[in-house]
Amino acid sequence: MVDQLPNRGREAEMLQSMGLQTMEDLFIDIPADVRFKEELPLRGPQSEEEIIADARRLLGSNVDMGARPSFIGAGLYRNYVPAAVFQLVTRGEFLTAYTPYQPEVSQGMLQAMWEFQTLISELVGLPVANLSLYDGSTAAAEALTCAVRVHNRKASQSNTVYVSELIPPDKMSVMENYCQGAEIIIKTLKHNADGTLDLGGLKEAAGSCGVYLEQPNPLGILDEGLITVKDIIGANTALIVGVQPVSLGIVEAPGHYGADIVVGEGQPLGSPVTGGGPLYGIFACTKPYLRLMPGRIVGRSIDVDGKEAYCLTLSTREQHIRRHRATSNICTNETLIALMGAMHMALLGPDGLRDLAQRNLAACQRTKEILSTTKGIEIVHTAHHFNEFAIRVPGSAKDCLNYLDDNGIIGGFDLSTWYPESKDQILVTATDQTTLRDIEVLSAQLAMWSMHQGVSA
Amino acid sequence: MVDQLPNRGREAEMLQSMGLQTMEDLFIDIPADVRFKEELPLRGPQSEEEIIADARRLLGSNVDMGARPSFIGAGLYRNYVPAAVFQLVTRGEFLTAYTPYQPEVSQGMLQAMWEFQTLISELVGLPVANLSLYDGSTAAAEALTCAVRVHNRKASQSNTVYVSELIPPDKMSVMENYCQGAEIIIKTLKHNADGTLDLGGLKEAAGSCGVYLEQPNPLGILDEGLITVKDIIGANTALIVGVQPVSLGIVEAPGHYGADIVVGEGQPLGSPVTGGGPLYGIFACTKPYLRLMPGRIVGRSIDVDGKEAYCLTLSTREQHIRRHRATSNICTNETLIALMGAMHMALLGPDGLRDLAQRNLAACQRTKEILSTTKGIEIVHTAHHFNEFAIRVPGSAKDCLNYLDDNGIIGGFDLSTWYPESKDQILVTATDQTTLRDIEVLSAQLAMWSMHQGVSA
Amino acid sequence: MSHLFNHNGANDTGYSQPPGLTCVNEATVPSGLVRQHSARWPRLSEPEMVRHYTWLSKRNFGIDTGFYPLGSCTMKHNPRVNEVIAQLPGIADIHPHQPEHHLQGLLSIFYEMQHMLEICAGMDQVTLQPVAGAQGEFTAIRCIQEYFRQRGEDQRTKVIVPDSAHGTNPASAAMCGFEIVEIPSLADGRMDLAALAAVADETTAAMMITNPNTLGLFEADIKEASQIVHDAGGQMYYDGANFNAILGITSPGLMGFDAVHFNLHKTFSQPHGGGGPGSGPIGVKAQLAPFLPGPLAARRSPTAQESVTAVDDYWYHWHQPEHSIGKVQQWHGNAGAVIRCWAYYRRYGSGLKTMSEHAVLNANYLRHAIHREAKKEGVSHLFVDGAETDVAKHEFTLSMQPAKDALGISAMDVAKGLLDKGYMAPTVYFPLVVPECMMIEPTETESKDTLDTFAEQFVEVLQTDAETLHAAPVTTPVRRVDEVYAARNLCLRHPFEDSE
Amino acid sequence: MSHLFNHNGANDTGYSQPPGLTCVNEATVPSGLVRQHSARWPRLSEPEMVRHYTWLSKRNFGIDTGFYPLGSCTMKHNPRVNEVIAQLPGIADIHPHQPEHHLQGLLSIFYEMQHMLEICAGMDQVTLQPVAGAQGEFTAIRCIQEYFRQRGEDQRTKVIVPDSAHGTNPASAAMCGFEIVEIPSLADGRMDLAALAAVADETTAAMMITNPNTLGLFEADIKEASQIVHDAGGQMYYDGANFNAILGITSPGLMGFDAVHFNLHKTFSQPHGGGGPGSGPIGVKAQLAPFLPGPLAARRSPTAQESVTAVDDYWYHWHQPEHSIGKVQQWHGNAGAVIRCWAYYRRYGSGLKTMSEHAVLNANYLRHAIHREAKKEGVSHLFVDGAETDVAKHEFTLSMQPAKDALGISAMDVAKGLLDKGYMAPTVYFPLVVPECMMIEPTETESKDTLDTFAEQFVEVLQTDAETLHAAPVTTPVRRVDEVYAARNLCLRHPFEDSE
Ligand SMILES: Cc1ncc(COP(=O)(O)O)c(C=O)c1O
Ligand SMILES: Cc1ncc(COP(=O)(O)O)c(C=O)c1O
Repeated sequence: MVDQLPNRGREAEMLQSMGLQTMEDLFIDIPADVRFKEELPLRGPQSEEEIIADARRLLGSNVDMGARPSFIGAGLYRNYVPAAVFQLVTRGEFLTAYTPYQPEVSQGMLQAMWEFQTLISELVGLPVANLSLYDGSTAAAEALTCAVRVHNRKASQSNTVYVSELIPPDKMSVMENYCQGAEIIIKTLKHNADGTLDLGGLKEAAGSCGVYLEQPNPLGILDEGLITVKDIIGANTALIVGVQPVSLGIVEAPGHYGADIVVGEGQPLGSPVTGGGPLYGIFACTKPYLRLMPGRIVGRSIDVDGKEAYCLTLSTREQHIRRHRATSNICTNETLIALMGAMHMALLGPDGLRDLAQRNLAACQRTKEILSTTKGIEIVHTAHHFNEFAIRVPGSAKDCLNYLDDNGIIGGFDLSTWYPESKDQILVTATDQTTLRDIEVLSAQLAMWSMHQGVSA
Repeated sequence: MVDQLPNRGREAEMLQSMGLQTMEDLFIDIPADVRFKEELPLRGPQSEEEIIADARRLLGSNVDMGARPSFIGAGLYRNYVPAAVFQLVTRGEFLTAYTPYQPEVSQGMLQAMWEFQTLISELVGLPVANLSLYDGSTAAAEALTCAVRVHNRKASQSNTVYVSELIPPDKMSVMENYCQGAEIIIKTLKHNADGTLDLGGLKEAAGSCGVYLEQPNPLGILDEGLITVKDIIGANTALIVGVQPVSLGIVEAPGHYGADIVVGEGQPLGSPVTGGGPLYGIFACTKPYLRLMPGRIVGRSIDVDGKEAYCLTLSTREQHIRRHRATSNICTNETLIALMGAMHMALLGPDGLRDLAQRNLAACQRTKEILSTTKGIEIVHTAHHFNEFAIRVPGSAKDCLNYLDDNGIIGGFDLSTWYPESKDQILVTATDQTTLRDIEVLSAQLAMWSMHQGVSA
Repeated sequence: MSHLFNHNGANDTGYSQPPGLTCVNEATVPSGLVRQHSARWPRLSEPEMVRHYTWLSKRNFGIDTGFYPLGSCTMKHNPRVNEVIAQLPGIADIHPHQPEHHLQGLLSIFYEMQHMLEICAGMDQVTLQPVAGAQGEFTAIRCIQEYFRQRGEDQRTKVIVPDSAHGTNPASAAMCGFEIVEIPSLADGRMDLAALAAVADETTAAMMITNPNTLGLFEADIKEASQIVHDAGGQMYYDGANFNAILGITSPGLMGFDAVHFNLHKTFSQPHGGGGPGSGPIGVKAQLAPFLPGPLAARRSPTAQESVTAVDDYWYHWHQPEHSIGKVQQWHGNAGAVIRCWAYYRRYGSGLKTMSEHAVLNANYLRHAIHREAKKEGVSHLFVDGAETDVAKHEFTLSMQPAKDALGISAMDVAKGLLDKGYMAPTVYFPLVVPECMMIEPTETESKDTLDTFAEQFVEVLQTDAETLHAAPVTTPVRRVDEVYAARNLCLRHPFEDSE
Repeated sequence: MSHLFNHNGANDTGYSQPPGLTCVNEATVPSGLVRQHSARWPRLSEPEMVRHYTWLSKRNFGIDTGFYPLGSCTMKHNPRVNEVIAQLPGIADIHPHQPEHHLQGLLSIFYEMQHMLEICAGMDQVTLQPVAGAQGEFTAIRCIQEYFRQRGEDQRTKVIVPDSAHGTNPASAAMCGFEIVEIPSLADGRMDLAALAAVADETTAAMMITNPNTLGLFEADIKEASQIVHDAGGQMYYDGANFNAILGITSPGLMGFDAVHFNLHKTFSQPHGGGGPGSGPIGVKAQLAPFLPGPLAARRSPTAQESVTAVDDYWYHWHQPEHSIGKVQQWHGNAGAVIRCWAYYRRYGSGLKTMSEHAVLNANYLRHAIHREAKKEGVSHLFVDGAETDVAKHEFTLSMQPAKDALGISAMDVAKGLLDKGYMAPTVYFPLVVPECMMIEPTETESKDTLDTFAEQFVEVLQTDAETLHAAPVTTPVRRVDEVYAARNLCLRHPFEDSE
């Protein structure tokens, strides 16, 4: 640890120049009765080498998705991130900076985030985007409270929002935690048996503050019905659409079919899954929401010489100015991960994004084709899927996944975790990393599983 | 490959602006009879992802020294290189620069190399160092030709140099290739049975142009006799000492016992073994050799405002000015690896280097202690070793190493590769990465080997 | 200037993808959902992309660039080993929904971090789920809220914060639905116990405070404050942003707190380039533990079968607290950040106290050096300490009000002057209770030389004439940025319209 | 300024090491060899070290920083995937003396690279051992020397080089012991066949030449030249530094060469920051193959036992050429560089031709754009092409002699003016045959926009008054560096004496 403390060995000299004798003298203001009496009961310091060795051993015991055929997604997706992204984001000037409070020496990050805002804005088809929230779930949650702030006064169903019943419970829980303080009532929207939104039931939501839906939805379905939602709920109810950003390479941007706010988990663009974080939350909206939206925003401005310059703007919404009346409590956000997203987007360009989306779609489609002919396996929804879809297996999903795991396959996500009634359903995800061999191995083992379960050819 | 070519898709536009029609028009000056008729018979282009997958598969089939107990060294040594070194050396400004022909925009690398020269100069105890040669072997070879250039006029044995008989044949071969053009005769110096230099025989070398010895010598021995060599050979014969730089944390710098030139393989300071390259050759000397030495040198100067500035200097020795009369043909050298060396040295500081040397020495000593009590194993030389030493095994070294390999151990280096008569000797190397467990495993398997060879307890 | 959106090569992409899978029936999007116009993203080749972001980085100041004394932000050196560890196999490609036996390494690191933080904070249970300090605050206040709801104390609708508190404190409590009661500080910058006693009552859910406080002063009365709040039936919340001053010396637990958040990205050096990512674990006393968001990392002896994949003598598993408030992030928090901070912790281990000692040593030394240099140059009258104290903790405040009054030099002018000297400026105008405040936090990773030079340069800035300072900075990539213009002429994205 | 040797912390080290092994008898150095005074190295903590080298890097120009049109150096973008591959397991910790079955991956990559280079060069056998272009030259000339020795043609003591040759050509041949015969170029910059014919005789061992030549011109008469040399019994050596112009279009083999070196660090993008590392494989025709340095990578069908560790259908092994000259580097060459270049090759594969086409397209376009802009601004009279030609290849030369004569502006002045515009300057004063030469090589990885802007800026420099240009650069970290002062007041290391 000595190597991290430049003044080790200089303590006496420094203390003396202040007229102090010992390190203790620096802590005379801390009463004895709140002092630790002994050294912290923790392990001893380690050198870099020892730490790396331990990390290698511990992390090495985790099972990498890349080390075996893997079909788990359910909100986080392993797309390839080009080498240049990692190498640039770890440049010290980016890595070791903080919030650009002094714009004159932070133009690099500010411009990069302004460009990020533009990239996201173009991606989702809305004029305004902030420079990231914590993740997809908090972005969705903050969209709900934002919608209530904007629409509550005119809403016939005040303090009320509607959320798709398919939303995973973990995400719902985040929404509930974020909504409860403002006493927002969250009602759910039903879906048809084919996995699409029940547009009939949707009428109920008109007059509320907002509606939250996802495209593709949590079952991986591209639901054409969403393009009619805004017409049904009307101008005074916010249409909030949660997206998987990669899909927007080929799927219409929600801003183009009436979304007022678009949120999403940014991770599939630019970042690995990383055990579930750090991620970055996308948040974009139309102009009327601008002054009540959460998060930091960069504006293009000029310096005293009239030269193009960037700075944080609209800070009066934020906690450091507005304190308890702020539009959100967010301070530290996910800029560095958003920067990775920006770099990935910049590298891809529009055609690259389309290719990436197409690769995901094709991999999913191919998986569906093969599993649809796999003994005992049923594709649950006849629908257009983007990169994941539900299958029904003989026996329980849990047992089937365990069986696959025993055979070296991460088979997907047990849908009963989300929907307790779906005991025999697995959400199978394909990405750009899915190979034909992976699919064939999955299919073969699912066939074996079916056989074990007594399904005959 | 498209992603590497910014003007893909703009060919027509660019050609047109030049009044050309097709790419072919750019090659009208190449006669048809020297043209390829067909596409190169090579595999198709691959994407980054595919290349990484292939590299992972191919390189993954190599056996990493770190993945098993490993006692191979013999000139290249696996010391730990701190994380900061890799992350800083890959900064684009360093990584993608070339020789600093324009000093005004290359101050960073120039200063870093000037600092490198200082670090090396201090390390070896000589006033001048260049900013690297290709590797330890070419540095040694160029030291010989340099010594001849400097001393030939006054030498009684003109065109003659003396080299320790222990020098590995691969290194000797490099020396011979570099020396033959100047018609230099290389004679060898004998060693005593205990592995130290035969100081009596050395007298013969007085009057020659130079003497090349290593400390520690190729058998890992720290040979105290070397401190008397300069007295024996006299002022008009260059004493050239090859060093393992890490040893100089605790071993006297050759400049302090009369060396005129110090060379060495820089790799153990700052760089991994990397299959044997890239490495960097250390070359340092006293002032009289300065103007006839090989390689680039940075000098501290001033700019037109009198501000401290750095630039390449003494270029009149070099090929781009002196052409066929240059002191060396070297152009592209190993600056980036030398930079890693400088970074490692800067991080270590004098105490860190001492610790690192001590760790190597202690690991070697511990290995010796344990092997000296291992059944059937004999330590060949009763001597002070730095980080490697020779053992004698029952049967042949080759078979023994194969046996160890079958048991997951890289047991060392078969000394008969260098010294055909040493059929039963293995050079065993320990470094800072050697663990007690490694040594115990080696000892246990050597004991087993001895047993198989009929050595009884 | 390099403009991303000016790159419009005819080239397809800066990342050529492999062909990918083909399918029998061409994969399609429902016709009504086919994207009509592709995003107007730029088209760059890899060489252009690398150069653009390299260029941007060169216009950005980080700790690696120079001294970054941003108060309240603990901008310490980020050890490079952290990045090596984050790139080892077993983290980037780990999915939080993988089964426990796939995640033993991750779980054991989580467990170790929870345990370490519990010890450092003197708390009974830590969760690593919150992804930033503010989210930690929100999470802990939510737990407190549910705790009181369960006890039937619904009347506790208020949260007390000192006026010097960071903005996230009131914002987080308000987001939970609490009313904020702000209490003023004493003239010496410390907490006013009487004011606290006056407002603490049966409507008090919690008090939120940081110690050392935002002025860098240790609140010696903290146990009394805790007593007052506890007597009123409320809970004490510790804002851990200033943990760097006290690790191994004291703990919120010893001071009487019930809940605390950490800013791992500050205290434990997770690089949070440009504003994040962070990690904001919280620790709580036993009464609040059942309400924590789940899951937590837990361990027990392994079964025979489990011991095959166990990383050490334990079997690690997820554990759901009984009355959990649910989740605040959809997964397990910022696992990648936690692992870097684990590496950082391991470097110090039981020696974390040394780290804090050096943080405090450096802060006091710098404060002293600035006064010393100012006296030498005769400009001591241009500033006063933000608070009277013999020893500061890890940071200190200076009020530039005298300079403002005497010469018209504001804290912001001084800040901009420091940019011209090659420094990041200290935090300015926070805390709000100190007029023309500069808040200076050097951290333990700055050398004495750096501190001495900064003190000299700081004083040199004070000796600069007002006009020059108003015009500062002049050596930066751009000069003083017009923030009013930015707000009046909102330009939040590239105006494609103009450029077409 | 950040000075490494001013860092003299009391701190022990910037890298704290683990305790290490202890031994029963304390490990010692012989008493006469114990180091008496430790090296006066600086003492930096990790934070200080990181900041120092970050600071230095910011004072350095690389391709990532901007356009780097350094003629003859092929400063193309270094794809970032190369660095990823070099960091994969299986390369850093590989020892060249490990047994073959530990190195199947390395050997197979070596084999693939040898094979690819053989095809590109039209040669029969390639070795990857030389670690730079100059060493490749030396190695090939050594092989030629031994070839003739073996044939008893010891009288072949001369090597012919054109006067435009790179300095390494004569230097390498001289190092082998050959006498250098320099032949002048024609007025148009091309090789003088008559001059060649006049000198080629039974004393000729080889001719060394590059094609396209150092002026960027393709020598259309190259087969005739080969014929002349071969008729005289000599060997033809191809300097491959300019390979970037011809990959997949023509080859030294087709032109009649017997030996060739590659500069992989140029053509195949091995990053060679600050001057190296490089990789300088050579390829030779069958008659020279037995003399190559060993070992070479070879392959055959695996035995049953071998197939266990084989990476594909082959077993790879080292192979020693029959009459090998021995070694020029102690190990197998710069394996780490070869692997990066392998990654680069794989990106293009059979499409390498496209790469060369774009290199030539860019060079011609830039040449054209400079003339176009110069004409527009009326400064065409200030420079002339270094050689007359309709199409250049991957680079071209301009002579600034007219500017020098008319205005006193030298090539160096223009170069320094370009630094002020944010560019690396082209190569100046090489080749020596062009007066006031600027040698410009844009490479294929620069965009049309970059080329257009450079052309404009180049012409803007030409329009700058001489006085201003003499004073250039003014925007760089230091201004014009006094190289004479450096040579007269040699300061080649930190003068500790002064600072103590
Ligand atoms: C005193 C204090 N409290 C709380 C916070 C909020 O932490 P975070 O930014 O991690 O959300 C900060 C950080 O800026 C702080 O300085
Ligand atoms: C034409 C030419 N030949 C030979 C060389 C020597 O190559 P290297 O620098 O790799 O030794 C160079 C490189 O600078 C060159 O430009």
